[in-house]
Order: sequence, then C-alpha cells, then structure tokens
Amino acid sequence: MLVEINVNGEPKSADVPPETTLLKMLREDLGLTGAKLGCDVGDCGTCTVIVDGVSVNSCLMMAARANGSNVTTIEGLANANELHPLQEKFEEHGALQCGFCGPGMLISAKSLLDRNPEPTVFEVRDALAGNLCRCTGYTKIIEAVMDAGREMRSGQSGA
Amino acid sequence: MKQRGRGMACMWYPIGFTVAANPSAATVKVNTDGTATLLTGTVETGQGALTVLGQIAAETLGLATDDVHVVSGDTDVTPMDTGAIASRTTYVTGNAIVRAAEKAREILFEAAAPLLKVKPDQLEARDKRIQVLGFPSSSIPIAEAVQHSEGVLGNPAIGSASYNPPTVEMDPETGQGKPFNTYVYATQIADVEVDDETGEVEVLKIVAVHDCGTPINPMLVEGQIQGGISMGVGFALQEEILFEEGRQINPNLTNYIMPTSLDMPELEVGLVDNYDPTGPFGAKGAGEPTAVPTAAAIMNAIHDAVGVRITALPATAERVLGAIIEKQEAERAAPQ
Amino acid sequence: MATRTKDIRTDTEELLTEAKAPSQQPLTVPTDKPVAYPLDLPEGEARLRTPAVGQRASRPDGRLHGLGQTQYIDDITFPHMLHAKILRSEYPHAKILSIDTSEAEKMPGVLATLTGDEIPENSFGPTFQDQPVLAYPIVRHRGDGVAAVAAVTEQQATDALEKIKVEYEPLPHVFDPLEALEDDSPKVHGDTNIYTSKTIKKGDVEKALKESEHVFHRQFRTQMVEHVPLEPHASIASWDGNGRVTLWTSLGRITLGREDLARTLKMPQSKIRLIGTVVGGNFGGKNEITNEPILALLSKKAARPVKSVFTRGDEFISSTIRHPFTMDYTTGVDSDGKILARKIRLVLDGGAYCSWTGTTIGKGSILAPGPYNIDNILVEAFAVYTNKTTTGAMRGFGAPQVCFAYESQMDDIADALGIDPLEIRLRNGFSENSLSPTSQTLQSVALKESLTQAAERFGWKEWQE
Amino acid sequence: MRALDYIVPESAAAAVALLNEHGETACPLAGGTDLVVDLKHSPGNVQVLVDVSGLEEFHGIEETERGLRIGSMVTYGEIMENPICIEKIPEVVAASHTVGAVQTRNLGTIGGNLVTCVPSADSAPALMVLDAEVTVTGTDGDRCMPIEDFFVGPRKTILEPHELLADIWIPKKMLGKPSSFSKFGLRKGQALALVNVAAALELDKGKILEPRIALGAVAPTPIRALKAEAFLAGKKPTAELIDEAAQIAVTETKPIDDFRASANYRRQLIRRLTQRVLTRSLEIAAER
Repeated sequence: MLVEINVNGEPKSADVPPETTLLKMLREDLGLTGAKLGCDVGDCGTCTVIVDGVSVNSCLMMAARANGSNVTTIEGLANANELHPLQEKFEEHGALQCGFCGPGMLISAKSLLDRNPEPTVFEVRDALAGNLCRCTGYTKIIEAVMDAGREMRSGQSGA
Repeated sequence: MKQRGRGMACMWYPIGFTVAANPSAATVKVNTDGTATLLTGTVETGQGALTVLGQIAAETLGLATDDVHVVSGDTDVTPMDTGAIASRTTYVTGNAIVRAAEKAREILFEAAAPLLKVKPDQLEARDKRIQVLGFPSSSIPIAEAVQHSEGVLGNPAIGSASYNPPTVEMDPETGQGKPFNTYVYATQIADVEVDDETGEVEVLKIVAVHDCGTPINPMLVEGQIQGGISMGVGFALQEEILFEEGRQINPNLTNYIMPTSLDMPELEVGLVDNYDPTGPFGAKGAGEPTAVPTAAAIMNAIHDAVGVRITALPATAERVLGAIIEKQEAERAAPQ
Repeated sequence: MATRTKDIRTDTEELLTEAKAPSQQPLTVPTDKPVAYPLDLPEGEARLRTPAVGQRASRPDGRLHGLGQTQYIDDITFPHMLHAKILRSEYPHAKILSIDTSEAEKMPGVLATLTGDEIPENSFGPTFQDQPVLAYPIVRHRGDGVAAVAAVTEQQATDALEKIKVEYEPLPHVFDPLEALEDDSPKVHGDTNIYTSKTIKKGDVEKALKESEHVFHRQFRTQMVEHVPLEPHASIASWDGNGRVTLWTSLGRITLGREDLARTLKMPQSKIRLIGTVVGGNFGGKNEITNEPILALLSKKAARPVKSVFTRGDEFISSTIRHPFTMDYTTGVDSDGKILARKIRLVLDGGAYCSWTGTTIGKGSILAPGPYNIDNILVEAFAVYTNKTTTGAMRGFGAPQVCFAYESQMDDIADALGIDPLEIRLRNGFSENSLSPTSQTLQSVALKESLTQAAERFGWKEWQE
Repeated sequence: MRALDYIVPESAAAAVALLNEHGETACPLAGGTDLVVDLKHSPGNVQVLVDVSGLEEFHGIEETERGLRIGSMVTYGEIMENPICIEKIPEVVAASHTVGAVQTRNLGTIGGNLVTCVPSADSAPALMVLDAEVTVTGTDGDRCMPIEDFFVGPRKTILEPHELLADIWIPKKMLGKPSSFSKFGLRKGQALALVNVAAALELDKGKILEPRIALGAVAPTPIRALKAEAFLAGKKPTAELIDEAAQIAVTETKPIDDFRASANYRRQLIRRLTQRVLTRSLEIAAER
C-alpha cells in the first residue's frame, strides 16, 4: 500500500506491504537508518521518532497508521549549517559511548524540550525512561539535556 | 517506614589477561603537514578507545588530539591487537602506540638535529614543534621536520611497535606467580533507602573514587565509571536471567529488569592522583573495574539500613523483605 | 539425515521477483538534504589543544552518533543481500537423530540452508574449542543453533525455520552447578563436569584459622546476568570472485576473530577480511565469533551477501552471559580486625561451553581474598558445565562476584568487632609494595587513597557520628 | 511480521461492519503497543487489521451533565496533559503516568489498555474506584455497563468479535473525589505492576463515606475489594482500622506465583499498598 508521510519537512512516499512498521519503512524504504532496531517490541527506545509532535516507538507503529503524518527523525535535527543544541551538548559532554541509543535518546530529549523548555532533573529522567542505555549510566546524557535546555532558553531570550 | 543506610566497598582489579600473552601492535605515520595517522587493530566498542589512543599518539609526537586520525578495525589494514577486552586497551595498545610513535619521532629528531645544530637526544616534540630541550625558542615546526626527512633525506616518519605486558607463570600447585603487570584500585560508597514494609531499595547516591593511573581523558574515564555503576546497580538489585527446565523465561527487556534513567542514583565521581611508570604516560585502565564494587557497597548499605545481610543477588524487594521478616521473627523468638 | 547443498539460483526470473527486496535499496542516507553537516570544531575545543594527554577531548565518533550517521552493521546493506535466521534447540540436552531441511528449502525466497555437519571444523572457543558453530550431533543447551536459513527477507527466513524438521533423542540434563559437581550427575561433555580449576595457596590457612580469635563463615551466591548491548550481535558475509570472504562484524576483537574463522572454515587467514564497525555495546559479550562462520558458509552457498542480526531473544539465549558464583568464605581475624587467614571455595556455573571461563576463574581466584594483606590464603575454584546458557566474558571476569562476597564479609567482621567499616579496610588494605595473594609485589597502589577520598566526598565520618 | 491486510474505516459503524464481515480473522488496531508485539511473535489467525485509532467518534475528552467522557482512542499522553483530567480525575492521570514510558504512552490508548485486559492494566483500578462505565458499540447498537462487568478474565473482555469499546464515562458525582493510586513494580521506569491499587472515599462528619478500593494484578481481572469497602463504610478512620481493612482486601485477592514474585509477597504488597492509598485518600478528604 502507498504510504505518504512528511519526513523532516520533505514529502516522502513508499509502496510498502501493509504489515510494514514505520521503523522498517524509514530504514529500508526511505534509507533513514538513524532510528535503530534494538528490541522490536517497544522496550528499548532506540527506534524513537516524533510523529505529529509526540515521540513514539516506530517499531510499534504501523507505517500505514503514520500515513499523512509529520515525522521527525534524528536526521532532521541538524541543518546544513548547524547542529541542534542537543547534538552540540551531547558531543561536548561525551554523553554517548557506543551511540546505539543516541538517536532515540536525542529524539526523546527534543520531544521533552519542545514541550517543557525548563525541565527539572526528575522530568528529564522521566522523559528518558523509555530509552535504555547500557554504557553511560545516563549521567552525562541528563547533564547534556539540562545544558541544552539552558542554551535554548538563553538563545530565545537573546533573540 | 523508609530506613536510610550507607555502605562502602573497595576493590582491586588487574589490567590485561591472566598470565597469557595479550599483545597489541601499532603503526604511526606522520604526514608532511605535521598531522599523523595511527593504525590500530582494536575496535571502538563505545568506551572511547580510539579517542584515548589518538591522544596517546598525539602526546608522544607533541601534537593535539585532533591532529591524529585513527584507523582501526580492518584485518586488511590494521596490525594485530588482542582486542577490546580485559580493560587492556589504554595500557597495552597505548604502550604499543607510545613505542611506535617514538620510532617515528626518532626519525624526525634525526632530521631536525642538524637543522637545530644539536644531537637528536637533545630534542623534544612539544606544541607541534621539534625543539631543543629547555630552549623552546630553538625549534622548527614538526611539519618542516617531516618535509625535510621525507622530501630531502628520503626517510618518511613512520614507526611500528608492539607491547605485551610481562608476566610470570603461576605455579600449578600454589598459584604463586606474577599473573599481571599492574592493577587498579577503587572505592564506592552507597547511600540507600530501604522500605521496610515492601523491601524496596532505592539507591539515592553513589560516590565512586577510582584509580586508573593517569587519566588520559578524564571525561571518558568518568563516563566509564558512571556506566559501570549502572551495571553494578542492575547486578545488585534487579537483573537476573531466570530458567525453567533449562529454558530462559525472561529473555526480553520487558522482564529482564535493567536500570532505566529513573532507577539510577545521583553519582559523584572522583579520580585518585596516581602514576604508573609502566603505563603510557602513567595510565592503567578503567573499563571493567567500574562495575566491580557497586553491588557490594549497596548490600552493605542495606545492612546498615535494616540490619539484614543479603547473601544472594539480586537483592530484589521480595528478597530484602523476606530477610527483614526473618530477622524480626528471629528477634521475637530470641529470649529477652 | 542432514541437508544437502542447495543449487545456486541463477535464473533471471528469480532475480526479477526479488527486485523489490530491501537489498535493492541504496546504501546510505538518500535524503534530499545535504548529508554534510557543520564541520568545524568549536573554538577552544580540547581536541585542538596540546599537550594532548589529560584533555577532556570530545570523541570524533560522538558527533556522528548524535547525527545518526554512525553506521552499525544493520545500517549497511548490499545489492542482492539475503537475511539469515538460526533455528535453536528444543531441548537442553539431546542427541540430534536427523535434520530435514528439504521443506524449508522449498519455501519462497529461501536460497540456502546450513547444518552443523556441513561446517569444515565445527568447534571454537578462546580456551578450549568445545563449542560447535551449529550443534551436531549433540545439543547442550537451548541456545544451541541447529540449522540456519538464508532467504530474501527476514520474514521468509523466519517462516522457513518452522519447516525444518529435527528429530531429537533427549539426554539427561543437569542445571544446578552444585549438582553438576556430583559424581553421578549427568555429564555435559566427557566424564566429568569440572572442566577447569584453580588453586591459590599461601601460608598455612588451617593453622592460622585455628589461631584466630574470631572466625567468620558465610556462603554467597550470584545470578546469571546478560550484557544487554543495545545493538544485538550482527554480521554480514560476502565473497568475491577470488574466493576471498569479507565479514562486517560487531566483534570486539577482529585479529583473533579472523584466526577463529580461518580455523572453522579451514581457510587461509589471507583469504579472510574482518571489518569491525563501531560496536553498539560490548561489555565482554562480543569477544568471540558467533554467527560469522554460519554467514560465511550461507553466503558461499547462495552466492550473495548474507546478513544476520540477532533478535533480542537470540541475544539472551545464545550469546554468553555472566558466570553465577557460589562462594564459601571463611575468614579468621584477631581482636583488632586484622585478617589472619582467608579460606575460599568458588564454584562457577559455566553453562554448556567453556568460552572465557579460563580468564574468569583465573581473575576470580586471584582477586577473591580482596585487596588486603593476608598471610594465609587458600582459594579453591572449580568451573562446572551445566545444560544452561554459556557463561563467558563479562565486564569484570568474576571480580564483581567475589567483591560482593569479600566486601560483605568485611562489613560482617567490622560489625561484630565494633570497628568502623572504613577503619577496618584501612587497617588491612594494600599499600605500595604489598604482596598479592600470588606473592606479587604490588606497585602504584592507590587503595587507601581511594578509600579516604571517597569517605571525604561522601561525608562518611559525619554520618558515622 | 506476516502478511496482513490493513483497512482504515471511515466511521465507527464502518469499523463494526468490517469486524462483523471478517469475524475472528479481523482485529481492531488502536495504539498497537500490545497488538503489534503479538503480531510479530504470536500472530494467531489475525489476517486483517482494522485501524480504529483515528476514528473521530472514539476521540475527545469532555465534561457533560452525565460526567466526564473519555474516548476510547484517547492516549495516556493526552490524558496526562488534559486540564480537566488533571483537575477532576488526578488518580487516573497518576495511573496513566505509570504506564510504560513516554513513547508507549503517546501510542497506547486507554481503550486499548482495557480491551487488552491484562490483569495488571494500570488504568483499571483508578477507573473502577470512580464507578466508571463503558460504552460498547456493535452491530446491534450501543450498550453501557459498569467497568467491572467489562472484564471477563485474563486477556478476555465481554466484547463480541464485532464490537468495539467506544468510550469511558466517569459519573459526575465521582469527579474530584478524594482518591489515591499506587503501583509497585520491579523498577521505577517502564515498570509492569506486581500490584496496583486505587482507593476513593469521602469523610462525612469524621466517618468514612462510600469507600472504594480496586486492585490490579492480584486476580484474573482487576477487582474491587468489596468486603474491605463494606468494613470501612460508616466507621471512624484509625490506623488499626485501615490495616484491618487492608488485611480484608488481601483475602479478596487471588494473586499468582510467577517468576516476577511469589503470591505470598504479592499479598504483603497488597496489604501495604492498600493501607497507603487509603491513608492518602483520607488525608486528601480531611484537607477538604
């Protein structure tokens, strides 16, 4: 079946079997391999993308259900000229180690900061609880999200 | 009622394999613009090994980290390495890199010595220059030394070397011997809260102070420690593969309970000031030991909080409550 | 009987029907946006400074992780690439009487199958080569692979697994490591389940225990733990026309991986190339070959690149996990809490195969007395086979297990004698030139510095008051 | 995943007709957080997915004369951010917050959670103490029932194959009632409930009025602790009374032994958690 979605601001479509998940469509049909398959049942969060403003496990969402939606993947965070503040801060803090959880983690963090620009540490922990990480103990990831939030707020007030 | 408790645990841990040879080899090439390429057979598995190894090569050559490009993980291209195992990369591969980079540097010293009118052993590589020891004003850029060596003398600056930690076989009867060349040490202290009605343990904070010799990159060492502690917390409280007739019954991340961001305590990390003369620039290693003392510290904190000694891991809430009830019953049964 | 080699399909009709398979998709990110992102490092970045050592330099791979540009194995595809799946044992211990893959081979999209008897040298392992690539004719735990299928899509491969018929004759099994020590227990390999042991002996432990004012005894046990790398084990195998095979693999040690592959495939090392991509988490679990020889052989049969990514379930049941320890600790001390003797017995549950048990029992035994000056030590350690998941290398090689025991007992002793836990560790702890349990003179020892700094940061003294 | 047909009906009536037409081979798709996992690992004989997640009729949260209506396809994420829910049914919001993680709460719907009907469904006890009712729509039209009657057994509801859960109603008089929810899982993030408990009550001249206690993961379906409720009604609250009520609640449950916990431990949790939600509800009532 034909599925049309708007990915990172660009209209995309693919003719996929009806049983295709959004994750499979993104990775195999649209070549966007940033979102990962880590458990295939919604436990690990490596497949996290934003659909119509909210973060979801793309391994649990059927591609057909996303038809007509706006989807943001990790590939849509930076532009040709600059990194997203979260990407900048994750890099600066050495927040990621093996990096496999990274795309999902960053998308969850973006989704949080989009809704709550000034989160508490607990709110950050709560927002990232669906993204498992085995390397970092989450510490530097949480610091990087807090720091990116500060930077985004100061950027806005300065504008 | 929630009961607070504190517990500590210390540990020691070796670097490299037990007696068995575990060599690494490395090749360092200096380019004519003063940048360099490092070839290593190890693989980046997330710990930041390639960053640290690049820093070691850069330090030996007097360059910045970014000046060294690290090529790894291809048996057609890169030299022998025992691999990302046994907390050995910084120490063993790092020592091989120091030796390889020194060979390349020696070629540059030979080329620069006549230009600076000194002997090669009077030179050092610092701040991207080859300079006379103690006379920074008497120096040439590394790039110039490479160009001269390669373009005029026909001697490209390249070095290959290997390292294997020296050990002594253990006696088969008594185990006496020298199985490792060096060890690291650490202490972790846990602050916990135990709900004595449900047995639930919440780890509030862990202070971890580790020795890794010289931290080549303190930020990455902190990352190792924080990550190791999260594995330790899971080992202590939650994680267990369960079997029924030899079949795993929880082989998934729904029922195999590893820590999420909400389950991790606040962490405070400290590094001991230490220098191991046998390691690259005094460094030892940091990977595995970070996960070693966490469970023990948490069990001691549980004991401090509610007076029960947990003897089998993980200390699930059910197991902790069982121990609390057993203790209460024993106290009741005991003559006053 | 086992399967026969399948003919390579070359007819164009077959190839055309597969034209819509995922393998036809382009390799890299074909977004309309430029894939080149901001390239400069921020001014003052530690990576640009000298001296290099000691800098909090950012990782070159960190930016790529954040951009989603790091290529892990599953992010790589090749034209005509197939997907492999592995059928696992139905029994914890059994003899395979027959494997029939003929129905599976007729399934849509299936291009090759493989069983254990087709593997040139069907054994591997870092210490003993006791582990089969695909079990044949004995399965020793439920994670043992018994057959593999390569098909155009993953689903086709999964569906084909269900058509493989395996006849088993169940054998007696043993799960508990202490039972496995008994003479009359079922044997996993050979005629004893004890496959490696270690002794550390110093001074006279029995005499010193008798002379100790206080003797403490306790048994401690630990559980089986999985590494949980977020990236499951993954590899791709592909051959070229010169008979050379390349493997892209999530293995953490490629040089020795190539040796193992050359051995199992009976091929010269010069004909094998291993490319280690960024590994999405290792922790010891990706330190030996798993499905690489299977993929190499399937790829050879099918004449196509073959990829396999473990499911999360495969990751748990067929990759290695942490050794459970049963630890008996007897420690004699004087009234000041000075340790006079420590006697330790360790039993390691090895699971079905040896894997990295050699290193685990070595480190576990040497470290077991703890970082303390003790003149009289006896450590006896045994590793036993059971019909459970294979235990192998995992962050700490036995050290977290023994540390749990020796540090719990240190607090028991401190508690009984009314000594502060910090104090008893400082009294007994290693310092420069201390002798280890193997009588090695220790250097660059920073144990007490770590204790005092940690206590200070924590506010230990304030809390004790 | 095996091959499937995927149909997006234009109305609830069309969805019902499709389900009726395909019978047992069709399955309605809501958030998919449970169903898609099942389709990957144990698809059974499902051949047609009927995507009801976007149907207008099943969306919306609104307060009317009858009470508060929550469409079955409302996600947990929507409940958590809805001002009416936050004000009027805070314990349902609290229970929603304990479901999975952000991503699953953004996909998972309250109706889907009830229809999946696992004994540990987090929303069920919180809804049950508020006397929630559900509307079911099918080929024969709509029917309405107390939420307790909706659950039949583990993973089994009263729904016929052609029926769909349309909405959930909380009666007006139960809105803003002093109540509390508590869940005990094996960890803090993404926890599955070993036990979850909700309580609601009021104080009238110092005496407990209309107490409600509901428990999840302790029996084949979420249950009300009716004996404990009857025991509390009309009595002056004391710590001893609350503990006795909690112990009565324990006798009304049938917890299982499994790899997550023993039945005995679950009984200990039921007692403690019931005590805690009752105590907390009383505190809220006393503050009024």
